[in-house]
Amino acid sequence: MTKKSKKIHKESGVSETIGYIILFGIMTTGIALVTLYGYPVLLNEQANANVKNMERNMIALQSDVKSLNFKNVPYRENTLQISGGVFKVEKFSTDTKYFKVINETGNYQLIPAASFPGNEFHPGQLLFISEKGDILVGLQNGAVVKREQGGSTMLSEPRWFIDSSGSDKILVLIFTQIDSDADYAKSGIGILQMSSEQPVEVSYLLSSASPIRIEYHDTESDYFSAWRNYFNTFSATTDSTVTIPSVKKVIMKFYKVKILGL
Amino acid sequence: MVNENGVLYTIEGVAAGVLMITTAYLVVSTTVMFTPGDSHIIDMQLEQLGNDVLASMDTPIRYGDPSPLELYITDNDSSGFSNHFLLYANTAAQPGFGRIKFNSTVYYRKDADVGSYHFSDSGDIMTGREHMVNVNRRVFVKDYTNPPPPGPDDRPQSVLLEVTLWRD
Amino acid sequence: MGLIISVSIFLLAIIVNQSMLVGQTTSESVLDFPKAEIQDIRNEVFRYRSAEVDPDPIQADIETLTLYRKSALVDISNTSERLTIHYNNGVTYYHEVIQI
Amino acid sequence: MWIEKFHYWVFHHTDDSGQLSIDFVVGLSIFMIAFIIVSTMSAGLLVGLQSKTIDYDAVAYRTGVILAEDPGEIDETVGVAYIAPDRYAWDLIYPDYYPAYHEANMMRMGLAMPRYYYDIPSQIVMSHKTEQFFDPSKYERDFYKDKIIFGDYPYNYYITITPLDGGQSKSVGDPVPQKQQTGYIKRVVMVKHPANVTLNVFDTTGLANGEMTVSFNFYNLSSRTPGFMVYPSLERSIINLTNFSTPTTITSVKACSPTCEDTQPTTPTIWIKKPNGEVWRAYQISPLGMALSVENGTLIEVDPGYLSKRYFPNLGPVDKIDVKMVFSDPTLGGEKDFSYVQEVSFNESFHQPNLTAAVLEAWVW
Repeated sequence: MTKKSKKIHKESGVSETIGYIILFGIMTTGIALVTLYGYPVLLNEQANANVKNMERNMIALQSDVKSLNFKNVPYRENTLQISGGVFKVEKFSTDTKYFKVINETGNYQLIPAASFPGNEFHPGQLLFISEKGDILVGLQNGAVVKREQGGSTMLSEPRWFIDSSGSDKILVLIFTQIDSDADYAKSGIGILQMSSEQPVEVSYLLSSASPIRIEYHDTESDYFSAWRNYFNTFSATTDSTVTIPSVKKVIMKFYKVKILGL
Repeated sequence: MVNENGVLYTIEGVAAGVLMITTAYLVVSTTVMFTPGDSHIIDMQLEQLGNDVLASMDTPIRYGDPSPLELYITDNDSSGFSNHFLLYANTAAQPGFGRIKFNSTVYYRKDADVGSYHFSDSGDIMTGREHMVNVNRRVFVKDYTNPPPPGPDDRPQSVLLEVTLWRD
Repeated sequence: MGLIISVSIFLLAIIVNQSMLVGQTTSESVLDFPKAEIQDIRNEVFRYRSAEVDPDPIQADIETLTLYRKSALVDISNTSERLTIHYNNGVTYYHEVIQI
Repeated sequence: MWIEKFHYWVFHHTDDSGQLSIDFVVGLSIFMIAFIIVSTMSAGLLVGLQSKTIDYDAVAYRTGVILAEDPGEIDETVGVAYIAPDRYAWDLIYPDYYPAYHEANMMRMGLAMPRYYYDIPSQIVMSHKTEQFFDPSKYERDFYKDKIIFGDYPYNYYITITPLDGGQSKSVGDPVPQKQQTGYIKRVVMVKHPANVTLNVFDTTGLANGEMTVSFNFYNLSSRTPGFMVYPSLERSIINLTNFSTPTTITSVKACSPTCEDTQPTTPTIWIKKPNGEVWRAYQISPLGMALSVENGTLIEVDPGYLSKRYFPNLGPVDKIDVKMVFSDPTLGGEKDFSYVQEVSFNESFHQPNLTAAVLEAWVW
C-alpha cells in the first residue's frame, strides 16, 4: 500500500492539460513541417520521375523505330504510361523544324525535291510536354532530344556515320520521318502502334571529294543545342550547321514511320 | 487509468498502420513506373532462333553439295523450305512454347536496282499486328533453274532471304 | 517502427529510381550487335570463293542488298592472296583481313 | 503480512492485465496487418530492381553461345600443351590419365569445331564433344556451372540436345521447375560425326602376310574445306573390318610413326569393338594369352586426341601415322591409305557421314 500511495503522490505533481498541449503542439508543428517541406519535395520528385519515365519510354520507342528501320520489322507496338504531361504525335508537315543537306561545291541541294518539297526534310516528332510545359522530350529524326531550362541535350543519337576505312570518305545519313493519319495526343496509358513504309534511298558519288553541309533549322530553337552538339562529333561547329570536308560519297536513306494509333 | 492504457494501444496501432500505408502509397505512386514489358527478351530469343535455323539450313550436309537452302531457292521450292524451316524452328525438348510462324521474301540485285519476290510462308494469315522479328541470310545461288518472274538475272549471285517470324 | 519502415522504403525507392535510369537491357544490347550479319557475310564470302565464280558481281550483290535492306556499308575485296571484309552500320565496325 | 502481499498482487494484476492484453492484441493486430500490407508492397517495389528473369535469359544466352559457337578453351600455360595439342582441346584431356590437369585447367567447354581455319562454319559442333559433354559419369554437376554458366550467383541449369535425325536426346542438369521463371535459349546446330572406313581385310594379291596397315595421311586428309575435313588427331576414327572368310584372330594392334609401338594402356587409345558388344583395349592383346577372335563388323576405334603430337612426338603436320593390325591368318591384310581418294584397292573409300541437325536448349534459373 505504501508503494501505491507513493505513486499517486508523484503523479499529482504533473498537469495533464499542459502535457497534452505540449504533445499536441509538437505534433502540429511536425505535421506543418512535413506539409511545408516534405510534400513539395515529394511532388517534385514525382515530376522528375515522370520525366525520367518518359525519357526511358522515348529510348524504348527509339529502339522500336530502329527495329522498323534497320531490321525491317513491318509492325511494332509499345505500351506507354504517360503521366505528368501529354504525349503527342507531331507529323512531319506541320512543324518548323527541318534539315537540309548541301554539297558546297556548286551549292547543290542533296535532299531530293521530288520526295521532299523545297529540298527540306521535315522529320516531325513524337513529343512529350511536361505539365508545366517547361520540359520537352522528343523522338525526332531517330534521336531522343530533351529541352529544359532554355537548353537542349541529345539523350540518344541517330545512326549517322562517316566511313573512311577505304580511300574514299563515305557519309551515311539516315533520316526518319513521323507520319500519321490523325493528330494523336494522350495522357495516361496508351499503346503506340507503328508501321514502317518503304524507305527512299539516295546515293551520290561525287566527282571529286567535296565539303558537305548539313543544316538544322528550328525556329523555336527547341533542340538547337542538341543538334549542334551532335554535329560537333562530325566536325567543329558553333551553330546548328556543320560542314564535313572532302566527302566522296553521300548515302541518304529516308525512312518513314507511320503511327497507326495511340 | 486502465481505460487510458487500452485506448492508447489501439490508437497507436491504427496510427502506425495509417502512417505506414500512406507513406508506402505515396512513395510507391511517385516512383514506380510502368515499364514497357521486356519484349526484347522474346525478340532476342526469336532472332537467335531464326538466324540459327537459316544458318543451319545454309550449311551443306555433305562436302561439295549445295546447301539445302540454296536448293530450295534455286528450285523455288517453297513447301520444301517451309517444312524444313518449321521442323528446325519448332523442335523443342519440352512443349509449352507457341508454334513458330513465318513469311519470307527473297531480295535480289538486278543491275542497279533491287527486286524481290515472295518466297515461302507457313500458311498463316498475317494480320500485320503480330509481335514479329525479321532475320535474314545471304544465300549463294549458283544457277536459278526456275526463277519466278519478272525474276532475277540468270547468273551466279547472292540473294538476301528475309524471314519474318512470330509465335502463336 | 512505422517511421523506420517508411524511411527504409523511401531509401529503397530512391535505389529503384536510380535503377530506372538504366534504360538499356542486356537483350537489347544483344539485339543491337550484328553478330549474325557478320557471320552471314563471312560465310557467304567463303561460299562464293570456293565456288570459283567471278566474285565481282556477287560482291556487288552483297554490298547493294546490305545497304538497301540493312542500311549498313559492306566492302569486300578479294584478291588471290588477301581477302578483306569490311562492315559498318554506324554502331558496329568490323574489319577483317585474311591472308590466304 | 503474506496475506497483505498476496492481496496486493491479486488486486493489481487482476485489475490491469485482462484489459491490457485485449487492447494490446487489437493494437498489435492492426499494426501487423498494416505491416504485412506495407511489406507486400515493398516486395513489389523491388521487382523492377532485381529483374532476375532478364539476368537468367542473358545467362542462358551466354551459355548457348558458348556451347554452339565456342570450341572451348584450356589453359595451355601450365603444362597442358604437353598433354593436348592446343588450347581448344578441352575434350582431349583424359581424366584417367591426367586427373589433376583435367579439371583445374579447363576454362570453357564449348562444343563447336576448333578454329584452326578462318573459314570454319560457325554452326558446326563435334559429335564426340557432345557425347563427352552429356555423359553423366564424366563431370560433376557443379563443374558445368564453372565451365559454361559462370557468374557468382549459383545458377541452376538444364541443358539438352535433341538430334533431328531421330537419335536419342541427351541432357545434363536438374529438372526445369514448372512454377518458376527460367531463362531460356534455343540454338540449332549441325553435328559433325566421326569419319569411318569399311575395309576389306581379305587380300587377293596374296602378299598380305597377315598384316594390315592403315595410314592416316594427314596431308591427304586436309584437302577439303574445313567444315568437312577429317581431323584424325581431334576426332574419333572408326575402321570397320569386313570380309573375314574364315574364323580368325587378331594378335596385335600397333601404332607406327614411324617405328611401331604398343598402343596406350590408358585412354586415349585404340579399341577393338566386337559386333556382340564386347570392347577390348588394343594394348598388348597377345601377352594376355588370348589372341582376340574377330569377325565381320569388328570395329577398330581410335580415341580423339590419340593420333597427336603428344603421343607421337616425331609427328609433323603433313606426316602420317600408321595403325598396323596383325592377324593370325596370313591371307588377310594389305596397305590401306586413309584419305579421301580411292587410292587403295577393293574400292574402299573414306567416308565422312553427313552433317545432321540438332536442337540445343538451355534453361537457367
